[in-house]
Amino acid sequence: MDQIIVQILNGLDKGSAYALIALGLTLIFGTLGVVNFAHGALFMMGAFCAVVLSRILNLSHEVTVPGETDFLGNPATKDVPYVYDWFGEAAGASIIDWAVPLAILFSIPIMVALGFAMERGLIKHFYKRPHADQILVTFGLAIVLGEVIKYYFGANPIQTPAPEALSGRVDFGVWLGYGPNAIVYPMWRLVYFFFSAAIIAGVFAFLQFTTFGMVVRAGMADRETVGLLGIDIDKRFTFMFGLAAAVAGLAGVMYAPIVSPAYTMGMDWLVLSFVVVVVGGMGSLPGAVLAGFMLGIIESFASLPAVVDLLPGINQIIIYLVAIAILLTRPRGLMGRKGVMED
Amino acid sequence: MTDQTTQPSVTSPARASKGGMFGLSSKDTTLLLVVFAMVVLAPFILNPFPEGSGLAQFNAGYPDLMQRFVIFGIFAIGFNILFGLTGYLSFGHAAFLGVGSYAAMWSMKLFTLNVIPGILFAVIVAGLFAAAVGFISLRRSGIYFSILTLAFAQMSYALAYSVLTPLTGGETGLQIKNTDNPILSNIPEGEIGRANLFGAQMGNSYEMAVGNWLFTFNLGYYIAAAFMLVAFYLSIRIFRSPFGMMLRAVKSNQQRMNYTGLTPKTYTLYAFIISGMYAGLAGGLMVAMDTQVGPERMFWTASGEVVIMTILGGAGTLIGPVLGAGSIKYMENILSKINKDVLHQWFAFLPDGLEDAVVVFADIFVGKQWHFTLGIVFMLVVIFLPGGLVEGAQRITARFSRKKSSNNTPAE
Amino acid sequence: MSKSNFTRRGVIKTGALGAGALALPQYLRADGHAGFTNAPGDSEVVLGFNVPQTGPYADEGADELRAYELAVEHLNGGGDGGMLNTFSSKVLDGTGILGREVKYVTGDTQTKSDAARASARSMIEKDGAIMITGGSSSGVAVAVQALCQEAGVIFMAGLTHSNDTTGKDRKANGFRHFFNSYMTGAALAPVLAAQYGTDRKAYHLTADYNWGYTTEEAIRASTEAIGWETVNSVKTPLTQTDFSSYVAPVLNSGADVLVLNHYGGNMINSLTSAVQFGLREAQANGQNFEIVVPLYSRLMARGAGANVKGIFGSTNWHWSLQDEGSQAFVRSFGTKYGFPPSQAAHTTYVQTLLYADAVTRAGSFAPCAVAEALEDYEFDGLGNGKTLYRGSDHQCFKDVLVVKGKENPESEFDLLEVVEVTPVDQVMYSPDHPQMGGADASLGECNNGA
Amino acid sequence: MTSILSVKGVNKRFGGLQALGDVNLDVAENSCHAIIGPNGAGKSTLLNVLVGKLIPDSGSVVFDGQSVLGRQPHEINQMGISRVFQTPEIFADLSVMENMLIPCFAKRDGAFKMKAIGAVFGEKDMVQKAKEMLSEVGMLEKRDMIASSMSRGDKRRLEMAMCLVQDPRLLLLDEPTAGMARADTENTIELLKTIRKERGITMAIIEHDMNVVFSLAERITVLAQGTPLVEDIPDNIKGHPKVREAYLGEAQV
Repeated sequence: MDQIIVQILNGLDKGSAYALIALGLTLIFGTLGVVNFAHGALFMMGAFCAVVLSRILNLSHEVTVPGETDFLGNPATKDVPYVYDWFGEAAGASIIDWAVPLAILFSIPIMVALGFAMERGLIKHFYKRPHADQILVTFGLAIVLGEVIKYYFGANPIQTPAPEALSGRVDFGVWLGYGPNAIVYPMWRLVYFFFSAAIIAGVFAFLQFTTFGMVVRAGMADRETVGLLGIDIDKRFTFMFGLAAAVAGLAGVMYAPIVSPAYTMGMDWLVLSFVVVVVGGMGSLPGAVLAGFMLGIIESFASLPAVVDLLPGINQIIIYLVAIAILLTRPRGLMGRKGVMED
Repeated sequence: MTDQTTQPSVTSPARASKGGMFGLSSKDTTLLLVVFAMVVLAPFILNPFPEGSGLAQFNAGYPDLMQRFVIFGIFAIGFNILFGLTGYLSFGHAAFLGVGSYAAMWSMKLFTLNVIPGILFAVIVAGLFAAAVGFISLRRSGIYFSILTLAFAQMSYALAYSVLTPLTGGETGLQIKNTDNPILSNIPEGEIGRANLFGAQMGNSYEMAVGNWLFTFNLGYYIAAAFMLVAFYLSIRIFRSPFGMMLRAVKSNQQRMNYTGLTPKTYTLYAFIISGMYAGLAGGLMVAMDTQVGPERMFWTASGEVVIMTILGGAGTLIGPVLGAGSIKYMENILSKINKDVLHQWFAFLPDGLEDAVVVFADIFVGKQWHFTLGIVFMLVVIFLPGGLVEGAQRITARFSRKKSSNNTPAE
Repeated sequence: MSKSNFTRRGVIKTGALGAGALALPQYLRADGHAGFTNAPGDSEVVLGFNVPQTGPYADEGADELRAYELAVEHLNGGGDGGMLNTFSSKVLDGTGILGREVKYVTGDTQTKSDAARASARSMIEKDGAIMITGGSSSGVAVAVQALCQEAGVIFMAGLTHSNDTTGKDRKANGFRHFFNSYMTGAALAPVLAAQYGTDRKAYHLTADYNWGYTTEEAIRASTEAIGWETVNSVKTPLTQTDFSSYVAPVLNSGADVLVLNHYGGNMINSLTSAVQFGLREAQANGQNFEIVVPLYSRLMARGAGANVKGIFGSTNWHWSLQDEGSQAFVRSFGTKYGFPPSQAAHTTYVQTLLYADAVTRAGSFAPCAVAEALEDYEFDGLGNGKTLYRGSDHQCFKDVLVVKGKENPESEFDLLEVVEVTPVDQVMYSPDHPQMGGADASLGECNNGA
Repeated sequence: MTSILSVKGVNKRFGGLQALGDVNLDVAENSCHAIIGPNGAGKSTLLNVLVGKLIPDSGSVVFDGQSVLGRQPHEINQMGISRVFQTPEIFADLSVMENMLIPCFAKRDGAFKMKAIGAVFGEKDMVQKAKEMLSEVGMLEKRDMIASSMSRGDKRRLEMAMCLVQDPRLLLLDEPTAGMARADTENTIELLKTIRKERGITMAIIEHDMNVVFSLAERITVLAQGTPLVEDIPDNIKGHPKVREAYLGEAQV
């Protein structure tokens, strides 16, 4: 039983990443009707925001260490981060330690700006173009973003740890009435889950309770009518693109301590996030979230040793199997709207 | 080179029935002959620069790349029959290519090293697999269809990489080994068999040196090219046939098809199978030319690549997919080999400081950054040439002939 | 007129060009006197460096390329000569190979066997490369090795650790300097026994592909031989990034050691998950829970950061080694690039030197002659101590380094420390060892091409 | 007169809504039968039942002695029922000629035939047939145009021609003049009259516009709330009190 609870937690964790990415994707083609193959790249950019911030905080100047030599026999030097100079060593160290949470603030303007730039500079010219063209141009963009990251950061994954205070573990079992150490779960993963849940709730609340959100929802349902009402839906859609980019970026920032950022992660996530969105049903935000969590949990269970022993290889294909089963039994995924990208 | 799009201006009865050969209209015949000439003369066309010169780096007239051009051309032509005509975007076509490759490989390992049975076997197995996948996936349309095909392909890849290792060789793939002794080929004990056509090996080449130029005529290439020409010819026939018209009707209006007494799903399924068989043919040829198959051939990026080849060249046009396939394979094989050393050679004539600056800048686009150029090319083409490379070619022709090409509507 | 399987472009490119212009059209005569693929002309010889430049192992590929460029420089007499000065064989004198200047071409394997073969074929068919080397995965190594066998050129493997490369997939034209899964197991087990005792229960997480299989097999065999019990082994997809669902069940499985048969990003992420789940601080069966990473690379250690501290594994070479050869190499590499070389850089550098040396000793570029010169060749001074290139499977036998993550690294390159140098005798095995393909495995005939 | 289409006791519910309640209807061979009724009367539901898009909960629909229930739309078309839509459903990306050829092939080759090699325009008799039909509707010179580039009236005309070229036994028309300008409407009425006269095709028209109905129909069924109210010749329908009652609220038709 405790194993099952742990796997549910793992699934929820994985699922929240799926859900956040799928949410952004759905926002984009629900509102703009654009298939965004660069969305995985946005997630990757978010994760690299965390890397960049931690690099910035670690910016150092060299200090020669007397009496020591480096591997070539030259006098050894030591790097001292500027933040140490400015805030003192203890405070400086803890600022560096909290780089990932700080990157949340750092990433929002960057991701929103990136989203705006993408929409205004590129995507808006593709609203009336066939989906195939949208795929090609956004795929091209995804490659370019990936290569830029590779150029500056290399291809090797970059360890981006969570703050010391949040990298411990929570004895989760005690909360549920188990004995101590029955279910021990990494704290950062719980943080990730609650963070994601908050973002998802925030996006839904925003769409539900603000006038802006209502217009956007109306636009998702019927773009022409809203346009006829004389509302400048385009501007709002630009904003939505920024929002979607920010959501993907935040998902990436917070995911960095869980899976070390590498430039390939954009492509790694691209296909999965599309599967999640489609399983959830095109154009349905709740569907995207539901599918994300569902697939996350199913994937976690499929990797249990007992399951893999029984069906070797099931962990390799489970997501796709489930996707096929759902799409064959429910023509438009879990909660898809009729007529969205069906032709 | 101009291309005939799916637009009707070129299919008026008068022009269609007169003047052509092989049952094609005169315009289609011209296209076929141009393609034929280019394919036959490829060893010359692709090697414009003399050996040893700095620009020889850009020569593509060596067997492996020429083979890849025509093989991926076949793959893209087949994909275009499905996507270009019916509009159904399969995101898992690489699975058929991979399955075809494995089938051909096993035929060579067990049965005979002659490539013909292997290729036939590849086409048949890929066709059957496509029939099964298509039958299920075509229960849905639009992006739901795309994701279903993607799911099947990804499962094929994942299983081939891991649990199916005994059948597929897993990560290391399958090669002909010295322990393989196909029942119909007499391989001396301990020798590694080679793919052949009635004894002639695929690697056989005939080299011709003209001045400083060296041209290679490779048997494998010409065999693959012959298959490609047949595949191309068949695709023209399909485009112009009642079946092809029905496929375009599928893209245009399925509801009307239904109420006209037709079954769009059946037509699409057959298009899917045909296009799967083309993929199988490409897969079989890959094994015939280079006896090796690995599971990455079925990864989603490989499926994505053929989608991109088709769109880049011009979906729904006859020659577009071939152009798209050629340009992507060219970039992959030529750009990636340009390293800093080569750049320094090229720009050695510049003053030192300038040379370094130019090399550093140029290096962003080649060598290990060749993907960057690829991404930029995708974006530029789709932004400025909505109909793909074919539209670019059409614009150039139109400019040269100073003729307003009123009928050259974008290919999509 | 020439009929050939692979072209002899090397000749026309470097030698026959001047005369080539005489007759139009002139049919190139296969340099019948040479009788092998891509026989070089009199002034130049072209080597093909085929490394991953895109994809997850691109950084490793970049380091390999650096080493190749350095090796070429040294062979052509440039730089400080590096390990040429410490190499036990003294036939290389800085005048290229057999008096021909060494040129090279590069290509991108993309860590995909198709792309790697395409790139290698282009080097052979277009650029006239006489030898292909490089790579950062066993799938690519096996695929390219098979190609080189077919084409009749020598393949000097880069970083490939799977038993298969010189095991069941060994080829007469292919050579591997890097160590393999079996050696890792054999070297690691005694150290593990000494550190963690013999009463241990191991849980394996294994990458679900060939290299993972051979590594798990080797580690299981050698740890079970010292008395460990294997309680479970779970295969993880190569494409997995979040390993939480694989790591979570480990703690309550009754195991007290986790073996991560993962490489590259897989290992970085699985180790991160394992640390996050507290395995390093956990107790099981009354002992401290331990993690083992059979194959280490510096890039992996760097990617995993602080998580590797104190974790045991094995490596082919490490720049902190104090022997003359290693020091010479580190010095010239560090001077040129500003940081110490990785094991991938080392093995590719050494392979290039060994090839050049074998050609020189054989007095010929013909692959079969080169192979003969390499077979059962014993050498020293290249950083791994006394080394044997065994003739029966073309595998190098040398000491294996057991390393562990350094507790207090001084720089981003100083992440591993050598715990023990396992002598070569301990990692020896017979060529027909069951893990190596058994009695069926054979090199086949060497192929000169043409 | 024999009836070619016979609907008996058809019921269809959507959730709580009774869309069709016990509908009985007979369309006589070689007649023009109109079905009228206010919005929501069930006209479209009935039409969808006739063409196989909807399956009724109960009742029977017999065409030419064979039940159509449970058959797919394309099978029903192959039985001889063609449908003209409210907004023209044509192959917008194809040329006019190709639009015509597709139904020709469908008629000759059935629901599916693999003819992947011969050229479309090599089929002389098909081309001839399509041309004849096009000239009959006065569109021959537009045969090379892309269908989507034509006026709405031409699209309607094309769709009609596509149905007619199949020589249907029964032509179903769904508000053939909806949204048309006056002149276009008149033209369409003329066209339909000509077709009726010259080809003798049985027609069933669902229509809103009384003007159209009274100038074409030989018999009229009035549908209200899913149930046939009356069925009679046009002259009797005009002044029928029940009809007025049903149309109350949307008087000026």
